[in-house]
Amino acid sequence: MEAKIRTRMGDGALVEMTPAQIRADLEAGTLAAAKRSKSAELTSAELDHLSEIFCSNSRFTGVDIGDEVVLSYDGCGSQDLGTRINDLQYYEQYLCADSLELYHHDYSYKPAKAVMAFEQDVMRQAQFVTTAPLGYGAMPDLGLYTVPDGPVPNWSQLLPLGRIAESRAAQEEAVELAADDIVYVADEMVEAGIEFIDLDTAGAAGDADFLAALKAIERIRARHPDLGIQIGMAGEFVLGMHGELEYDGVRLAGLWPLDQMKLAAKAGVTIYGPAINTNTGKSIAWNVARTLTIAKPCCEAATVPVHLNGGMGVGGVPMHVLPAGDATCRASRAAVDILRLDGL
Amino acid sequence: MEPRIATRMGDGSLVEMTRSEIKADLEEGTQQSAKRAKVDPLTQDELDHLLDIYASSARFTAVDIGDEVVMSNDGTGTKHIGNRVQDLQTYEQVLGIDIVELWQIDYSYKAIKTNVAHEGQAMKIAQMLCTNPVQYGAMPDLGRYSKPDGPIDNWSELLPLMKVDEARAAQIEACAMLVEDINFVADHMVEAGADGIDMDTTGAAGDADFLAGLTACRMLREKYPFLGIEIGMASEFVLGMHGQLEFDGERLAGMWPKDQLRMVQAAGGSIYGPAVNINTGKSTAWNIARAITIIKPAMEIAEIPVHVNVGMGVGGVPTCVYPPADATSRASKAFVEILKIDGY
Amino acid sequence: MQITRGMRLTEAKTYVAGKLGVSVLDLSDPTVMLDVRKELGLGGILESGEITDIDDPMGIEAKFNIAAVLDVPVNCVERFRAKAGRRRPAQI
Amino acid sequence: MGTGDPLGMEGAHTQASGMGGMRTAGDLVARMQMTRRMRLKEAKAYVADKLGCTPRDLSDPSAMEQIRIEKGLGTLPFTSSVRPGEAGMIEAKFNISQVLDIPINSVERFKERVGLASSFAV
Repeated sequence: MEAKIRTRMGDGALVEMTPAQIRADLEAGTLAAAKRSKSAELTSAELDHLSEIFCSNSRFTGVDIGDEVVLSYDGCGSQDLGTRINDLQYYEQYLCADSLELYHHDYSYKPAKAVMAFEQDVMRQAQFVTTAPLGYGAMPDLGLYTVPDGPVPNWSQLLPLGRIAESRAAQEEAVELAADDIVYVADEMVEAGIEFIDLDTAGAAGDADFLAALKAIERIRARHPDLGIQIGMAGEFVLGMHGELEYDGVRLAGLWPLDQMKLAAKAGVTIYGPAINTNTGKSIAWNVARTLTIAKPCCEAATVPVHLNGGMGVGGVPMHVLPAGDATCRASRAAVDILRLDGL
Repeated sequence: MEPRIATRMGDGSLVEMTRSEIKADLEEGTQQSAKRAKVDPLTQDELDHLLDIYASSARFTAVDIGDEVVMSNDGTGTKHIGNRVQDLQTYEQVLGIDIVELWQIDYSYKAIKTNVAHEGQAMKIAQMLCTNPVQYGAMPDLGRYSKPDGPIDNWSELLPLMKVDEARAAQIEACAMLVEDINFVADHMVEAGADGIDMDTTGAAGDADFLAGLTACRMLREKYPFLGIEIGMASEFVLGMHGQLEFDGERLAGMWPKDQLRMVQAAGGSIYGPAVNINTGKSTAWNIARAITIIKPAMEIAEIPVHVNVGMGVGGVPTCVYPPADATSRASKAFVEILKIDGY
Repeated sequence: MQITRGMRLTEAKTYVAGKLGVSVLDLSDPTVMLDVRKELGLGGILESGEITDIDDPMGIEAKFNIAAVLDVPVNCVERFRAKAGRRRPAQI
Repeated sequence: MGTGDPLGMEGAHTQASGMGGMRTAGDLVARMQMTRRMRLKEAKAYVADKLGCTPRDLSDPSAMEQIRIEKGLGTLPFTSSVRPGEAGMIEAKFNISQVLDIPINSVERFKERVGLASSFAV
């Protein structure tokens, strides 16, 4: 009888699978992803390497000595213990993060704008007591500009009514409001000493959300040539909530990581973070194979550093608030080994 | 020649006045406000007592031993040193405040709604560590619901265009949303262990803002018989931005403290906080006579505790960020001794 | 169980698993333990009320429940009972 | 109270006319205002009666220190009077709730979460 390996499902549940089953899942995962994102499947040698990583009962695994990458953290700390500055200190000194990010608990640029004077003061203090690169992050979060939270008509209500033109106009209006807010926060934070700005979960509300981020990045780059600008995506595929929006002549709806990266680099980012979602009904072997297949073309063509999103529910990490370390370390190692990533 | 006494103007600047000049300012302050608020001027005894307090060169003054009142503190702490729970502990243990208040930097219920899980967690930790009553506070802040911050047409833009009906409809719509948000936040805070809810600077946007505070207060009282509900006003006079709004059949626009208090009592409030603004061009003696004259009718009918607003720029305390203790302590003593108030 | 009862690891794991109604393997599985701890009120990671809800016990509240579930005295819980119950000890 | 720097605002008011929080019985009187909507005089009389002292003792730190220790109502945990055996923080609120005969929300929630019987219908 074939040995049983303890491994996990995408929802974090511990299951037992045989090495043959794991190998089959890896093959099915890369095939599904290649078909869906129209990219090449992983090679046989790559699948062999993934099999080695996943067909093990070891509680922990890691990359080879010398292959370590840079780890950036969006939103450092839970803000429950001590102060936000303490959070940054713990991340720097205990977790040994390579870069740090201060954030307002209401993690969007719109609410952050309302408290900027206070955020600047905290940033100034934090800069005095930390050594690692320290930035400020939030989400573009286009939805906040719609009724009932904001002034713009709600396209999620207009679309089901077939009011397409109005829904598109609303999204275009929200793009400008969001870009203004992001640029405002970046300007104020540069004054307070940040080393980079992070636009996290970009594209969460679709193509207009991504466009707001790109437009903001372009303006920030023009004003601050040396500022680090990091973008992290919300999902693997830009949803066509508007459908016709373009940046630099490229239609945004339907873009996969390779083209997302090209536009982000064009707009002026210094770090691009693709996000590939986890399927909770499949094993983590399946999910990792899928993630790597989708991210690979982007990593091969990258002109800027790529930090793959490896948080809960993305990058092959289980969709569970307490992601099991055995699963996270496998996803981490697999991505670094196969993709030659710049960071996570 | 009559000796000159060091005293303060409403903007905090130190000036010298003779006892006769201070006496004249007290008389003018009470006469002017009695006329404006259509109430009785202060009696000669009361004016004599105020003259004793104000015509003194002492750096500090205080009530008699045994006459102390309760200190509630809206927006406890500066948030710049340590964390928010430390702020509450410091105010409880170092400053001797009787009721401390947890708050977030964007001090309005709408902003808190999106961040309520984090606020609840902080309240729970604060309740574990504090002995004092800990309430949660923010402003109703009706303006937040109008464009460009919120979804509703901006009545301040409609009114100059003489679109009165539209402006009124917009305020009513905003009022309903605000009541819902106050309830949402309060429900969560009560679940987290809050001793009370503070609606601070109520009426800032006029009668609709006040109506929202009263309506939410009544709903909370029905749900939570034990809950402390404090309503602190934005100013002495409810502005008729709508003009026709009523609570229990009474028109809110144009209400002075006595009627404001009747409404708060009817709505089930635990503590009412009148606010009388400072005239920076007049002396603190003039200002205290005015504030006491305006609040006095409320004190005569009060059935619930009254905590007079005595922060920067209200209640006889100069409009300056470093309120001089000579002026603060005189205002403190004057209200307690003349009006027999219940707290600050 | 190691601290209070001096149990060796295997014995301690078996005891705790028995009290919680789970397998020994589950004890080191965060995916399973999140639900178990929530259900029994044994506390957990806060993450601003997003993982552990404000309704879930935290800190010393959780330790009250841990003492009950594991059937061991927890010193600070016992002291809390004594200090908070000085008016009517029977209540606590 | 209101806006202003802590020394000029809260510091000045607490010295000029404040009851003194848990240094005295300010927090207890405040609870009667919040929970029972009592005015100052009535709230002071109620608390004094429950504590078996005079209303004037309520703002006298010397009198109140003894009473708070005796009844486990919480004291300031610094200076030479550090007493780990004394009730403090939420422990003290359990006792305050009993002594004043009022429900305290956080205490009731605590009891709920650890399965203790409540003395009040909240």
